[in-house]
Amino acid sequence: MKYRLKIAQETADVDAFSSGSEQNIEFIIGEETYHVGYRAVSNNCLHLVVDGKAIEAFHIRGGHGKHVFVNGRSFLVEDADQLPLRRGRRTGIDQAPGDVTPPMPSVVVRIMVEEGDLVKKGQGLIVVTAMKMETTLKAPYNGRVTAIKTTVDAKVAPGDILVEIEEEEPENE
Amino acid sequence: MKYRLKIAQETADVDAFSSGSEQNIEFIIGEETYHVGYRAVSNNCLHLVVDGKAIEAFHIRGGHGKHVFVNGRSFLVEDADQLPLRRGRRTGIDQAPGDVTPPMPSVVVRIMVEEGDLVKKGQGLIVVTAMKMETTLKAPYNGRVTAIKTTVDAKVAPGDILVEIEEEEPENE
Amino acid sequence: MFKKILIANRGEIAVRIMRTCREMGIQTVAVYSDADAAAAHVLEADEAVLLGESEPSKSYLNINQVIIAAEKTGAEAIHPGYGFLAENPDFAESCETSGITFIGPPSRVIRDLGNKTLARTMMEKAGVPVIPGMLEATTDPALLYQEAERMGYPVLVKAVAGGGGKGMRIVSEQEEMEEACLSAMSEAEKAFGNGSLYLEKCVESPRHVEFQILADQHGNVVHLFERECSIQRRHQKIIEETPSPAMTPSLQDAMGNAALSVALASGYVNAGTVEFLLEPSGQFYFLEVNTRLQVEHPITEMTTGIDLVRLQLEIATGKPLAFKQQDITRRGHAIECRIYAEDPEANFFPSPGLVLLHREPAGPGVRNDCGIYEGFEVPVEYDPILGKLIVMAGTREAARMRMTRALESYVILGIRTIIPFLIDILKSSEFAEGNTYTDFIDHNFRDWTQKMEDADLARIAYVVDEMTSSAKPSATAKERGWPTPWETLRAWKI
Amino acid sequence: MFKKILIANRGEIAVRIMRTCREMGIQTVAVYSDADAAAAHVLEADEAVLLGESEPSKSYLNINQVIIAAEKTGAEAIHPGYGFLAENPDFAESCETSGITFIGPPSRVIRDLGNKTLARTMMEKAGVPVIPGMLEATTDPALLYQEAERMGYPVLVKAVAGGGGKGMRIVSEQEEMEEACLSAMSEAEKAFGNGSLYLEKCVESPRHVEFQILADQHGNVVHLFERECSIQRRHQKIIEETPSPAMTPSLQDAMGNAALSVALASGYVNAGTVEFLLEPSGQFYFLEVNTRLQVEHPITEMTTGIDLVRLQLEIATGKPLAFKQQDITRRGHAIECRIYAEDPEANFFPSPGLVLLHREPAGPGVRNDCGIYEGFEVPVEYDPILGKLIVMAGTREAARMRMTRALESYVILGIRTIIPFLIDILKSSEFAEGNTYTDFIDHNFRDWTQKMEDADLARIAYVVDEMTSSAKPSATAKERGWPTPWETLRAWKI
Repeated sequence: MKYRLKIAQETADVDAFSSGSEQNIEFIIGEETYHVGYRAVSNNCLHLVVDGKAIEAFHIRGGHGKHVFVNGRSFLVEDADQLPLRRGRRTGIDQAPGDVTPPMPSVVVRIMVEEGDLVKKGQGLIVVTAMKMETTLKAPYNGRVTAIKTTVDAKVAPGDILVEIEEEEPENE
Repeated sequence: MKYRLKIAQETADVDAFSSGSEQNIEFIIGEETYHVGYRAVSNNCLHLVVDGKAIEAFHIRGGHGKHVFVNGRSFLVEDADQLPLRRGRRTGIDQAPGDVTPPMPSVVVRIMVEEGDLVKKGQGLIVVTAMKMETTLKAPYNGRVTAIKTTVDAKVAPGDILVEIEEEEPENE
Repeated sequence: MFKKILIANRGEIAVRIMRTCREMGIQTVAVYSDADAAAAHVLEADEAVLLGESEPSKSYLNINQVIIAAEKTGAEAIHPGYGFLAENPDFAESCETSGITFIGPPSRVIRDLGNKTLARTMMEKAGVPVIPGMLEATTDPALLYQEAERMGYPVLVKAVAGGGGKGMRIVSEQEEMEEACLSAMSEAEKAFGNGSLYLEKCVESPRHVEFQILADQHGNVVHLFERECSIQRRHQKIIEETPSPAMTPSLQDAMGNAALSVALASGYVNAGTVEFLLEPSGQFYFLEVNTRLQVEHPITEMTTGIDLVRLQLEIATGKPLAFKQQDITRRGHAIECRIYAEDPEANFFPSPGLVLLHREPAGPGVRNDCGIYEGFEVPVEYDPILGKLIVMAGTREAARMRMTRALESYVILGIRTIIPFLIDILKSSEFAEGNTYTDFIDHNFRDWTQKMEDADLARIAYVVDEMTSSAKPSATAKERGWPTPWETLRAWKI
Repeated sequence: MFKKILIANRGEIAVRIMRTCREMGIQTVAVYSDADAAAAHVLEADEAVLLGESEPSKSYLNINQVIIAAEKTGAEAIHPGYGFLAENPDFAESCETSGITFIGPPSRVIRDLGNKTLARTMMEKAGVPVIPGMLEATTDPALLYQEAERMGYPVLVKAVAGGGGKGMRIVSEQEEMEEACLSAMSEAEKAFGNGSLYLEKCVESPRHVEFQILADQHGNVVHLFERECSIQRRHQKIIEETPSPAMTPSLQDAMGNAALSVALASGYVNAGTVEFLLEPSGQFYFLEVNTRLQVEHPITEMTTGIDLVRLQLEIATGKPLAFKQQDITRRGHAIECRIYAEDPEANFFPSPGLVLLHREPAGPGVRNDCGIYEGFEVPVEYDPILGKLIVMAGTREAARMRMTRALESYVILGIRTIIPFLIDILKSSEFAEGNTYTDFIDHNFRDWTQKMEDADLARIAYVVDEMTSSAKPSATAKERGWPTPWETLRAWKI
């Protein structure tokens, strides 16, 4: 079986070979090879023995993939071949340079710029709040505000573009 | 809605009336009336407010009914109208006078009588073991052993008749 | 003792208070908002009263509604927990005038100590050392800029009515001052209904060390030793421990006595916490008094063996303290980690939503004060604290290892939490060595990112589940009868 | 310290030992039988080795297989837990000869103390009071009848290799003697491979009080105070507590010193427990030494703050005890309830099967040492102990209330447990008053039946679920991908 599995921004090719015996699978992920024994403990729990070391993995479907817990960490694992071609990504603030979009569902508290304003990279544009915590969304590059697409008290979610900025000196044109 | 619900040996008539408002039901069980508010917290958990007092009830289907937990106690609740007419009941040793049957899955350790023996009420007939605990199944009445239907080391379960005894002086004949 | 009390709070702290009530034979009344109809504290209570809409001002901060709920249910007393109305003197006063016992200090004491500048003046008089700073709060930004210039940067902007880092900003240079003041004012106005700010000189590399105090209605005052709460992010404590790695017997005496002076100077009654900053030199400064049960109270409970909520209730009924200072002993070492619903991979932005899977750590010396359960939707309206994981062991090192094990076995899927960040802190040599200062995170974990070593293991688990799930269909949230996370975030547009 | 150890046990005690190992950075190897491939201790370990078939003699009691597993995985030491091979001197000796550290006393000590009549003689010599009884064990029923006649009924039939009530019978009159001896012999033969029995005079209305001892390899011996384990059913402890309600300072000194004498007389090393019977008069008698970690060790851990497993490991590596008798203090009151899979409505017959739903109690001072999880099938082959619920609080009464709350919030559905029986004991005035004697159950709860007061609430829950389940189909065990209980009880005919 072949998969392309994406975690955060990293997509890796995964090849899984049933290695004859019933409860064993050999995995090749990128350059690494893993020998894996397994047992489904319950619908949401696997007992894996990976190269001799036992781990308990928990998993459940959600969003566009599966949430998987191993060794104290949880990951959203997505099948890259089944993802919509382009969609609003859940990213850190620096990672989607053109978008001024909130990282989580939140409420707009304050809009600090107006249409036509010149803004500098890193300048605060909009303050949003969720769970009593305020976060300032900042300008991703120097530019001019061409549109403000939200209002104070609006409920906004990741993927919503709140401010459009025309880059002043685009590097790739 | 009407139900006849059996717990242990007690069957009660249950009438449930939706009392207009959405999350409220009036119950009449036997002579008692209960005003019940409810919310399904999850698939296996209900938050009930019974006559003003909140309780958390857990439930899951199993066997011939639903296991229900309230106030630290669990009950097997069965719909008396849907029960098979006659079946091996899970009962205490004294409650099924004619049957010499184990209360739980277990293994026969020792058979202390032979066919043809006269036995007295309370006399030990067979010792079974489960989870490293031995229990002696005793004669339900004075009588004569007409058949021994098991062997040492046999795995036996509730409902299996292990010894047949012909009552010596049956009361109802 | 009371027959029935109302808990004017939600989540883990309301559950924790109710547990002690049940053990004392006291009936409990929960209050809740629309968003919390199936919250853990509602499930735990004997009765529950709906206060109103999810917005805190329309429910948990609505004094009238809370008082009415108490009167309607016949609750004799109200425990405010922490946050919400816990340090609101008007609320305490409303209880007093309604003949309901407020489980906390008298409204006058809350009012005095809640005014940070008045408290500073009071403590200076009582001989307790305080940090240089403004004695008057203001809503005039110009005055704040001027004071900052005079004091010299870095300065600390603080809300006069503040607490828990709300309305607080460190400002290291002039350019940041304007936005810092505006946003702190807005936050403080929202959180406490009072946007007044004041400035303090920034103490460099301090530890945050606080003392738990208990005072009865008969003038008896004791402290229950210190808690160190230096590990903070955005001025929010995330890890607390006791004893403080910096503590020495003489320092403990000095700070403990200062804490008792604070209690006596303010006429304190019930449980409270005196916060200090402790410099590497051993010099310490009074910061403020938190006039309520502290989030991190369990580490004191575990090391002293004292149930603080039980004592709060006993003190509120007028019972005198049954022990003196010298009767109180501390044993072992306890650590608490706060479990916040924040995404460590997205700048720690809050992560509300549906808890799809929840497996709690267990074992000797592990306590999880938890306000969520599998299937619960964590609302967007309230603090991101889901609960607190607390451990105790014989030594600091044993407690550190125990906490690491506990964190590594704590499964929460569906929402993001700071658990991986906590694990990395616990495992760091800086934490192991006890080098815990309030700039610990900035200094050691500024550029922290999620470790990806285990990503392949996660991919393996994904595939094994795919390959075995034909026989055993993987239950999705939907199949289990729950709405999906995006459906449950009421009225968000996507 | 060891890098890797093997835990030659299953269930809750194996899990508990592994937790301490993880906190000490020690790798763990689990062993398991066919029935236990997905047992909690297998999931907890770093590695797991299949020993063989489910029958204990073919797996957990198979000395060779266990030693081979340790050698194959490179485990330097073996922790035997309790039960199975824990008190088997041949096993300890096999470890010794294989160069594997046995985490427990030397085989010689286990052998001496395991021979109950030899132990009696040894203790008599050391000046420790013992109960009148036979000094020689026998498999000859005639000799036993004759001794019983001489001593006078009631007598106690005990297995010379026994423990935990196995092979033990109280016989109150001659007529019962034959069956009692035969069944005790068979049970002992099965459980310990030795059917020899001896008799003791029955002490009337005693308390069962035991002392935890610790001895290092350098001759240092301490005790960690007593545990009272009087609440027993069928000679199986079900509730334990510390301190004993009967304890006084002078009695504690006397019994503690006797416990130390026992340790010294036997050349004891590692953790052990000295069991006594305590008469209402204050007279006490040596019963036996359990040469291993005790089921009820957590109540000692909670009140002394000492991790006994950690100390067992340290002692096994030759580390001297870091404290003396006077350094050990006890605080508060702890109670343990054993959670047995037995049906209180069917004469407490064992109740193996699938755990359909499992919600553990939580909160301050609550510890659940648990060997099951939701979806686990409790095997028919092993002891019915699922785990132990332990609480600590400031006073006995607070601990009693805390345990009651914890038991009432412990949800186990699918198999039957003794929880409702435990709740009724905890709530009884006899228990509340501390009138705890070994005949407590017979005296107060002989005719106990399940309270049916809440049956209507259960009916209401049933109906509400039926009425609401159209929108939200109730997941049955089958739908959740599990086999039904009857399918999983391998090869039972029905």
